[in-house]
Amino acid sequence: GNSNLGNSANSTSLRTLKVGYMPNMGSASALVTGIKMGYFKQEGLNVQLVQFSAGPGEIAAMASGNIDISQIGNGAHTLAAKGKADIICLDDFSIADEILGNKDKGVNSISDLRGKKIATSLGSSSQLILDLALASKGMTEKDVTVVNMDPSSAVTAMVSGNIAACAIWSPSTFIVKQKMGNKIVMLANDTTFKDKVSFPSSFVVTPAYAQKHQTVLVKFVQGLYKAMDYRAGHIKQVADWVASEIKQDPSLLQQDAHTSKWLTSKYVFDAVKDGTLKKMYQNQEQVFLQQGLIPSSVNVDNYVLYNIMTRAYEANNKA
Amino acid sequence: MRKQGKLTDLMSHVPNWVWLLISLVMGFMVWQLLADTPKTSIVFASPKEIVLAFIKEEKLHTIWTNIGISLFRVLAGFAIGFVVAIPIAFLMGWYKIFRNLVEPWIQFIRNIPPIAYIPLIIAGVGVGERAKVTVIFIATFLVMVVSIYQGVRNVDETLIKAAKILGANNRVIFLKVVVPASIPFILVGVRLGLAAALTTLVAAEMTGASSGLGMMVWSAGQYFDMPVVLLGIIIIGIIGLIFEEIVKFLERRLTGWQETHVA
Amino acid sequence: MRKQGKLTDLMSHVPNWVWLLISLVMGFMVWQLLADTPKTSIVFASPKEIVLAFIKEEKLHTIWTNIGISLFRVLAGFAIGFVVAIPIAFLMGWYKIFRNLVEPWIQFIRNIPPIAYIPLIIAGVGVGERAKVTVIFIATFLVMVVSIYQGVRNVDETLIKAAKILGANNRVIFLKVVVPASIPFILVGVRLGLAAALTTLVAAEMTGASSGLGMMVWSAGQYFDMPVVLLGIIIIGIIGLIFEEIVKFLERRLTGWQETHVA
Amino acid sequence: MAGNPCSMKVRAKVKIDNVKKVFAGRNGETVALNGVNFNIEENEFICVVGPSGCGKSTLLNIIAGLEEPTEGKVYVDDKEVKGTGAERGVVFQQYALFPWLTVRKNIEFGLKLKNLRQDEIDRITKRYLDMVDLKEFAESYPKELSGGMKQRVAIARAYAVNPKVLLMDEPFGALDAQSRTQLQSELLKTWEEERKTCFFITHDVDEAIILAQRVVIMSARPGRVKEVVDVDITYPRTQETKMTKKFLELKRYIWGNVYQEYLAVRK
Amino acid sequence: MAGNPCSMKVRAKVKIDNVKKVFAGRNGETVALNGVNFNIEENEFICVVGPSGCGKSTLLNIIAGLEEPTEGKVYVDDKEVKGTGAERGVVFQQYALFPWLTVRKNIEFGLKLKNLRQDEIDRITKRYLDMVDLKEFAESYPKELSGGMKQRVAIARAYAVNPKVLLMDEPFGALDAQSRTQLQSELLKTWEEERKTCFFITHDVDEAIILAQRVVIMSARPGRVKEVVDVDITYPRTQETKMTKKFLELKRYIWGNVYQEYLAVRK
Ligand SMILES: Nc1ncnc2c1ncn2[C@@H]1O[C@H](COP(=O)(O)OP(=O)(O)OP(=O)(O)O)[C@@H](O)[C@H]1O
Ligand SMILES: Nc1ncnc2c1ncn2[C@@H]1O[C@H](COP(=O)(O)OP(=O)(O)OP(=O)(O)O)[C@@H](O)[C@H]1O
Ligand SMILES: [Mg+2]
Ligand SMILES: [Mg+2]
Repeated sequence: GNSNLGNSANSTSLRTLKVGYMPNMGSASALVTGIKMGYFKQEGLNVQLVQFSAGPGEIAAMASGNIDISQIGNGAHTLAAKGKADIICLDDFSIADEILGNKDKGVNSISDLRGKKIATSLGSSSQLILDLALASKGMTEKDVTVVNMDPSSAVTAMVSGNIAACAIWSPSTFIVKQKMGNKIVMLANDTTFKDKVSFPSSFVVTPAYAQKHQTVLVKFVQGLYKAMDYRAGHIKQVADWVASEIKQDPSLLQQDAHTSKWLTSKYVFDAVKDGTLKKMYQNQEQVFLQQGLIPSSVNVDNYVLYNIMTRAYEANNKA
Repeated sequence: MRKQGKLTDLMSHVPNWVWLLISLVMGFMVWQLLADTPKTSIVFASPKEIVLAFIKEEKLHTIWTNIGISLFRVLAGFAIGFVVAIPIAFLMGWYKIFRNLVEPWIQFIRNIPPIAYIPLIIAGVGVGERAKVTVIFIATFLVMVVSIYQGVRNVDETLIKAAKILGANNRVIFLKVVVPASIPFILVGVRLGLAAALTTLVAAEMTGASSGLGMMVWSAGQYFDMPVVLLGIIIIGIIGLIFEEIVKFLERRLTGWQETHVA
Repeated sequence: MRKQGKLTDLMSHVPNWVWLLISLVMGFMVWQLLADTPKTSIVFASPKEIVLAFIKEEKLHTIWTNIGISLFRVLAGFAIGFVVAIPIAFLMGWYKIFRNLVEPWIQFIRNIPPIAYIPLIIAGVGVGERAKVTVIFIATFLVMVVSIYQGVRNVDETLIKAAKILGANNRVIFLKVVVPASIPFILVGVRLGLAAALTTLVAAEMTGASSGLGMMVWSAGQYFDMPVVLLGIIIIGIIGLIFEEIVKFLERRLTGWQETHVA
Repeated sequence: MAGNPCSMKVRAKVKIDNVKKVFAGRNGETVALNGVNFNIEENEFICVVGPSGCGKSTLLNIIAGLEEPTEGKVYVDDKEVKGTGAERGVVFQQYALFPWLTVRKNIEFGLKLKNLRQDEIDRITKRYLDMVDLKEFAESYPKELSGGMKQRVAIARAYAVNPKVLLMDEPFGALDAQSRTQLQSELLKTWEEERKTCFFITHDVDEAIILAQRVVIMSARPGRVKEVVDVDITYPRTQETKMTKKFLELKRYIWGNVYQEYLAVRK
Repeated sequence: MAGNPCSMKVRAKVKIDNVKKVFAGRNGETVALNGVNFNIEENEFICVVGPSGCGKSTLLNIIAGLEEPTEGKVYVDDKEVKGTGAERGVVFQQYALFPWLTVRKNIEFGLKLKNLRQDEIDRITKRYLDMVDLKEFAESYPKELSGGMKQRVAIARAYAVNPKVLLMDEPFGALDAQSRTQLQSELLKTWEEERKTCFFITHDVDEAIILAQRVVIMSARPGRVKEVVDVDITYPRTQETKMTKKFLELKRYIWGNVYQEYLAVRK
């Protein structure tokens, strides 16, 4: 019966949903596409975007009821594992993180990192990749000097030769490559370790909200699915839309378009059905546990709302 | 002015704006130098690039909107901070109990990086304009209350006695004696308060803004768009200079009575 | 102390530490309340969680290292800022030419968010300890120079005259008259300078730190590890309170001569 | 008008009851006053003389309610003094002008607090500006005045609010001999008309005798009342009174008395 | 010792040459001094009297080098005055003590700048603490002193550095009659011994005559020199001198003269 409602929605008043996001392709693309293409309207939803520059603010806004739904990156999934948020849909996988070395400083391979000064943003997925890369050559952070920096600061530090390598993410990675050209060697990125970790970004709500607004959330995910499917085929166009939404140079976002693995609704549905989704979130939780970010292991079924993802897919494909 | 040698005597007759000009020219020269030095050129866009960034048509309108909205946030936060700081500082100076209860918290909070309490503000007042104004309010209030409180404590006891003798109650003493006598400290508070408002702008606009100068600087920084970052910094700096001129104007009006040794 | 009613008279005999205690208890209650309210509990870890975060063995050692290194950065940056601010403020107050050349830049720079000039610092002084100390130095210097300059301008002309008559040269006038006469303003500068040092700590430790409180708060924030974030904030706040006690102690020693109406 | 004080029902306007004042400084305590007892009768003009640092200003501050006695009490109209009151006006030894107000605004300060009509305020201000000869400087700030001019503003400001009891701390100290004479006459005339209770500190024995009904001689620190001398010279008094035999006798007596105190200070 | 001034080679120590001073206030200009001309001879003691606000303090500030004349010049030892100089000491009308220094430290301030040995400093400080009777208060801060005590500290501070020319602005204004007499005698004695050039502002005609070789009478604003009266009373002078016929004559003459000025101010 969902489709009826969806089709008639443009005539009646729309239900407003406020969604928090951050101004980059990975976070904004599906939402912006859904709005541009009218997919949310079709489901009777008026999605309003609220921009945040950092995750903590987004989560606080959601918890206090100022926004309904958040699009979150890898780090914020700790909250889900702590029972403070429920995942309603997987959006994409980030492949933005890279470890870049400066050949002039004698870094040509991962082994060369020993004893070198490496900038990363502590607590980021890039740091995780760095740790994995070091581990692959039998090192830990103790064998190098890891210094904390914002990716944009790391650009300056690389270019001015203050550090030998950095583990950062886009768009700063592009800028380093662009400024330093063939001095730079890419040592590892997210895909290098994709069997060990993946960095999903997801849509989450508070558990209380999930309880109360099941049907609305299903409709939201329906719109989202359509947007994801469109995005998968029109990434260049989507990048331009995002650029105008966040008032940024479109060429930068075109580069950003290659920093995520864009998923389709079918992929998500299949992943739910065959258990890969569960496995992926379990892997993520294991990493959190190893890092001491969550006190104990919890069942991911407690915070991943498979039924919303399946119901939405079924509703879309019935019509 | 102090008595000085011949040369300095001559120089002191050069009008102020000439010095400002010299100062500006020197600044431009340093800037161009930084933009030409390989080591720093990466962060220092040249003046030309910035002008280009400014006149890029599509941005022109955005920039004015950004300036407008940020100015509103800064002024609103500052104004509330000022209006609250004055009576709080007074009560702290006047009533020991109030001071004992309030002071530790003011001292505690004023050391916390704004960036750290942003989630709390969002949880408390949401993500609308109120959140941004609140962040700026807190930052400016804390700076102003510290300096105005020192001013209140420093008021010459005899003047308060004189006012009491003439029949002034606490309200009158506060408004007609403590406030005017604390003007120099209030001016320090206002200056630093305005500076705090502007330096907190980036943090304030991290509470879910999609426009504003702080946001502009921050997101351009994410994409290493240095001309826009510097453009934003220069605009913020110029706003600061304009504020300073206003403060100076008020200062001249308010402290004409003062015996000072500076010209 | 002002004359007050019976009740307040009675209350003014309660020793200071009792008020501090009451103030603390009130603070704890508000905190526990926030931790228990669903709306805010997500950002407010309960006191218990924080204590747990603190005593987690593996962290214990790290925390002390973090405190140590951050304290060093804060104190070094502040000390340099102080030592530089005093003569600069004096020269600004004394020599018009110097003021005209320097003032616009101080006013310009003091409005720039620290986070915005971090790339510049990295380009200029690299990623070592010097970078962190420099960020804190800039922040504290700007705050202190503004308030000390106001103090220098405010020195009673007659006292300078008296010193001159007794044979003092500019150096003596500065050290023996201007500095002691500006103590209240210097205290405002020191208070706000220390606060600026602590609030800039996070920004300073973004210039490539591998330890420190600011870094700890920031990286815990990346993972919403709120107990650690709050723990960091509380430690920074407590450091601030300790600084304040030191400043108060100095204040009592330095301003015993002053006629003030506050007990 | 210049009635004999004995014909009036005399009652204590101000009662100073065993007042002691100790200041706790960094270098031990200073006993400024000890066991001070005397009354100021209604409508009486009392002058206080005594060596520098003997506690005159301290006593005045206590009567004004600006300082609390360490021991003892002060009553005004049989009510214990607790803080300041509009019925007691003060001219401070060190002027205490508001530096951010012009001469006119300084004088108006107290008047504005009495909710008078503006034309009333203007009239009173004008009158006292005239009295102290500062019409031309009405719009000047204190920093633009000479020492004597500042003191005259302080006098005008205290007079303007018309308190019932006037407490004056060496009000004519910084004045040239002529302004001083002029203001003495002014004060005498006003007092003879209004019989305002006055407590007047001076270091000029002539001034004390010409003004006062009784002169209180204070002893060196710790300040006590050494002697109270009745000045039985009838009003109206003028500057010529200073030449009378009575006056000169009193002068010699008081001077000698104070001089002993002074020698006591010198040890 | 008490030689006749005529027997010495007299030369102008301080030459005041057509000095004019205009203050630009918010409410127009005030002409404080206009066409002031006179010399202070070497070793001479000059007293200045004149109505309040006539420019006495302004003139003193100009001689001290603390203010610049709008027109005209001042020479000390034939050198034009440009700024302050260690040879000219000043006692300010409003004390100008350093509030953050104790009485002792205030007095030592100028001595320390002269690179004296500490025991020398101690000796001098003790001497002047004694002179002004403040031994007991050596470690007190100015806020803990009475008005007269503050003034005595200011006097001791100026004396201690032993300048060649002493400029004093109503230095005894806040003192009780006894301290005043004592310090007058002290000053007279020192002057008779050392013949330090003195420029002394007072509003007490008696004081002017007992101290000065010449009394400068200034006219009402704008201040001019109205008359310079020679005081031909030989030294040593004592308090008894005040009873001599010569003294009383001079007193009447100067008083009358100043009184005219005073009436001029009153219009
Ligand atoms: N705030 C204070 N702290 C400590 N001692 C004080 C304070 N105020 C006054 N005193 C002391 O109390 C004594 C009396 O001072 P007071 O000002 O009453 O003297 P006074 O009689 O008015 O003298 P003068 O004629 O010089 O003005 C002095 O010895 C002084 O040192
Ligand atoms: N800073 C100033 N600005 C403007 N006017 C001033 C200033 N200082 C003094 N005057 C004016 O100059 C005149 C002379 O002042 P001065 O202080 O020299 O008088 P004085 O003779 O010392 O008087 P007194 O005996 O009252 O101390 C006064 O009319 C005063 O108003
Ligand atoms: Mg006194
Ligand atoms: Mg004078």
